[in-house]
Amino acid sequence: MNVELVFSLGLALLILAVAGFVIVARGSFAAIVGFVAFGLMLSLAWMGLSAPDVALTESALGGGVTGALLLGACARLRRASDVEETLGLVGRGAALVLCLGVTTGLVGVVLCLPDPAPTLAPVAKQSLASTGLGNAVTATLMVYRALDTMLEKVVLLLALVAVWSLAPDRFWGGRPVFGSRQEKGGPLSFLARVLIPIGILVGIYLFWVGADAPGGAFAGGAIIAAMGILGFFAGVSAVPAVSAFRLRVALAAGVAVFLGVGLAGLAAGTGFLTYPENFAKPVIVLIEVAMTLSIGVTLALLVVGPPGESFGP
Amino acid sequence: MSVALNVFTIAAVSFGAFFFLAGTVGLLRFPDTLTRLHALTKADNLGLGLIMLGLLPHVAWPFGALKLIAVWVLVLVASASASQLIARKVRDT
Amino acid sequence: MREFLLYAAGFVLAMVALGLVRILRGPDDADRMMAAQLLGSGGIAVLLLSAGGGLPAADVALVLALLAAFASVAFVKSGDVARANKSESEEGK
Amino acid sequence: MPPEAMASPNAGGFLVLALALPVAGILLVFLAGGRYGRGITLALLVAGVGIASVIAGGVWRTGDTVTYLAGGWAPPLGIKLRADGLSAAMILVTSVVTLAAGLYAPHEFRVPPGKPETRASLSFWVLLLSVWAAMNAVFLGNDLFNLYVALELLTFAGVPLVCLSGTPLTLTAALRYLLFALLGSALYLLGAVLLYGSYGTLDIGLLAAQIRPEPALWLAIALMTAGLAAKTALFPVHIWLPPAHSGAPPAASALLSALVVKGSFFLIVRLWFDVAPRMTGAIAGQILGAMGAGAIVFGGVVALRQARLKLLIAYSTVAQIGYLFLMFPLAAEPNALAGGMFQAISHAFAKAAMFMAAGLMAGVLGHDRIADLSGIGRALPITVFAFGLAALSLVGVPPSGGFFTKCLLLSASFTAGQWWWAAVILIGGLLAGGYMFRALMPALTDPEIPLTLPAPVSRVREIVVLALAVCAFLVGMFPQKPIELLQIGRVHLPEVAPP
Amino acid sequence: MSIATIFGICAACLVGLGLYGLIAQPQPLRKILAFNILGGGIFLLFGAVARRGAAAGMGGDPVPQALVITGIVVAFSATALGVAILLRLFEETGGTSLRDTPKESQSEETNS
Repeated sequence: MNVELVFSLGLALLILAVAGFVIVARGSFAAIVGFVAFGLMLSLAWMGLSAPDVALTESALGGGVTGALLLGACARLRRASDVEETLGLVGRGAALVLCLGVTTGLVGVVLCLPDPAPTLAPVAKQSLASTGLGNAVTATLMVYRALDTMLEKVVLLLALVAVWSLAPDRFWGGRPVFGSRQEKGGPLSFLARVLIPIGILVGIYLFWVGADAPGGAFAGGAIIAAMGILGFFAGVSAVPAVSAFRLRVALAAGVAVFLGVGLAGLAAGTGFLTYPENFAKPVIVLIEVAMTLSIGVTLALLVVGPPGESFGP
Repeated sequence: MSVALNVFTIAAVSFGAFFFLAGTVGLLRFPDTLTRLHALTKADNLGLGLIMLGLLPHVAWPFGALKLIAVWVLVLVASASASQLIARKVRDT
Repeated sequence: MREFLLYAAGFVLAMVALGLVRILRGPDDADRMMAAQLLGSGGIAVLLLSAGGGLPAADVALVLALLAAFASVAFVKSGDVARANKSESEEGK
Repeated sequence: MPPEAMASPNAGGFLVLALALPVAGILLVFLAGGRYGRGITLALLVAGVGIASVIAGGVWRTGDTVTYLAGGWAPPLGIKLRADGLSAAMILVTSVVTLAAGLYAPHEFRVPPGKPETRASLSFWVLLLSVWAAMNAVFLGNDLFNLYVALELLTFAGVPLVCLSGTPLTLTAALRYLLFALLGSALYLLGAVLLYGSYGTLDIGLLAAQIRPEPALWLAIALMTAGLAAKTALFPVHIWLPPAHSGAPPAASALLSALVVKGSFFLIVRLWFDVAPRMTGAIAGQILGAMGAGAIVFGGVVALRQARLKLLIAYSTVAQIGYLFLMFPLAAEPNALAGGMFQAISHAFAKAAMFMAAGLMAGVLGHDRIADLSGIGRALPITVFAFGLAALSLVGVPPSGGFFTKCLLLSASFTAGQWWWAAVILIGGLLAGGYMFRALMPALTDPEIPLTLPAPVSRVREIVVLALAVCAFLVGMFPQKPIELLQIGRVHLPEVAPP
Repeated sequence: MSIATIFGICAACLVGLGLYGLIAQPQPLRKILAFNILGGGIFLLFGAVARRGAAAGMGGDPVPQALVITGIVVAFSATALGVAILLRLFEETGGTSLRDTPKESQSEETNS
């Protein structure tokens, strides 16, 4: 066994240990901190699997933004007064047997996967020339399987509507309550002032290089979202009211441009979600600009939650 | 030349790794929260800095190097602010 | 050289993993948060070492560095939000 | 551009429109605000019924499937949309039921004058359009990951519909529903990953050509079926359904019970009949059938004992879902698939009608306690008549859709020599008769004090309910055409099983 | 033993862990965490499949990698929705139990 394998093995064991801790830990807070660690180590695993695009998205979303979301929830639920009945011993035993069975089956299948592995890498690479892109992952997301990506953007928008629908009626149209506004100066405001401009720059950079190198709209959008949340935390930027028209436009832009380009192709006779020959790349970049914006705003607002403050001056 | 650079890398990375060892020992062994915080920030800043320094000769010039330096500066800012925030929280409660 | 960097990566990873025992032991939530903070910078070191400073790894490291303080900030500030909400609802009553 | 890009440009474009129209609607309502939700949605739904008719007509005329390559990229790299007889029929049913829910609903989700928008109005119209979009995506998708996204769209549309009112009971129900749904889609995705790892494609047609009987396939099918069954609320993982479906507003309950559970069910059909036909084994089929039988008996017995009308209807859904799964042990019989899909269609109409009718009754009475329904038959004759008509269809009285369903399933079980399913079908019919009788009897009696309506009930809403109930009845009167439509595109027609 | 196999087996164990947590943990917040572990395992398995498909000068099959990115975002949205429902439930009742509140579910309890 060479060093790389040993390193991967160690990383895999560590991931399992942390995941096991997240599942069985006594306190919710400890479990969530464990989950943040889990997300970070998963990004390392993605690098080990030669998937830098995934590693970028996972490192931004997996530990960072999800961690913030869960830590916030944990803090609010701290006063929950529940007497939780755990599953009985028999129930837990049955669950254990079931999960062991599934794991054993999966391990068996993993060990017996066909060799050589079936792969779409050659055909994806071959078709890359006609897309004008250099990154096959971005090409898959934006060209080969653009329909999936568009529908997934609808899912994201829908998730936000769903979260908003949980607001008490009297708060509708108002702003979500998040962060604190009293603090000026102090370490947080310093951090926000330094990090946010750099972060937004990095987000735009990631989206921009995504056409040819690891990156793309998802990683860029997630970073921008994280910076937005940081701004809300520090009170340097105000959480927008859910009824603000400009906010709605920013949220809908990604799907709207995607759908518009798709329908334009249908109207032009080349087909839904086809891109004009020779202009493929600029059009894709246009969609990605809108998507990065929408993803960033949507993810940030998903963390912020439903409106909790009345609309008005 | 390359031998000298390799020796430099090995030395710097080893030192950096040592600081991580120190940070972990501090985090585990020191008696109370604030001293543990102190040990941790030292490891963060110095350990990572030395490792970056060691890696510098091996990355593409200039963008790779600039990125590494940017990463280090960002971690410095982050860990300084985070430890202050945590310290305040410990003090307040 | 690549082997040495991988060894170093493994070492730092082991150190960081040891630090994670703090999440287990606590005793304070702040201690748990610090372990995550150490893992943040340690993870960046591991990432860069194991990739030998390659460019995609540097980008991932940049993202991790940007978010290094994120969890700590959320930890400190969400307590405030919860408290603010509580006082608000009590005023309402 | 690959040459297949323009395979069938005319009808194929309508497949895209069936997806694009509701998505465009979501964007428009989201941007324009809840005040315009009703107008936009109803206009698009009318167009949607037209589009669905064109697709169904195209499939019917040519006797062949309609396909479209999204972006012009052929599978395995790209995504193909495909409408066969099953999808054509289901798209049409979906658009009609959604339109009915849209026409029925405005009274609950109106924006009062002077207010720019209310929470419920924006949420409801966006969610209704999303259910429509997700159902169309489920029926038209031919790629397992594309279907995963569609399935998640369905989850995210269904869960908030449950807790639109925001009461603790509905929130608990929604949370439980969400957890089951997430587990279900996770297991489905896990199976899809195994299939990709083994065969290097996610396209249903290509998979069907490549699969081999091996552990990876069996594990994948088992995981996916289990996950989808949890989302369909098949007994014994049905526990999330009754509180969720009975707690939602009536229009939402109708959508959830009539359509949303059918989405995940439809994917099981795709899996068993299109991805891996005749590969799933007799035992697996018997297990699914047994769970279906359990659902029929359990759902029926529990429905008999409900004190509240909406809960009774919800438990009836649990029972009716059971019939859907009787087709899997009988998969070798051509009648079984037709019977199951017929059940999906007639139950969609009947259950939508019943939830909406129950909503109207509860609106008048202020409660839905079965014991105190007396007098409602005189006060709302059309509504109660519609409820009864839909109930007759569920019970299986000729010539309703439910009767025809049971005929098909009975004949399939006798020709297959598996008479025990026939027994279950008959018991289920008796139970349904019992609980529907229990629900209707008090409604038809006269109370001591005559019931006075607090406010006149909208005639439009009553007619919508009646129309749905009549649809549930009528599909059984002209069964031949729908059955022929359902058979179109069955590449793997079941062979006659050896005696 | 290759890197793909190591992480494939790791992913299989993660799926088991997540599944167990989702079934056995009583608190909704912990169930949501377990769902994320389960999702991480499924995505990692897809990543292992992608790594095995390395060809044509690419370190992995780009199609599964792209699908995983889509999946991560969907899983995040699901987590956000779950947390939002949970918080609202807590605001309404002061608890986060998944059990039915006793008053309104009597008919159900006695029957099932």
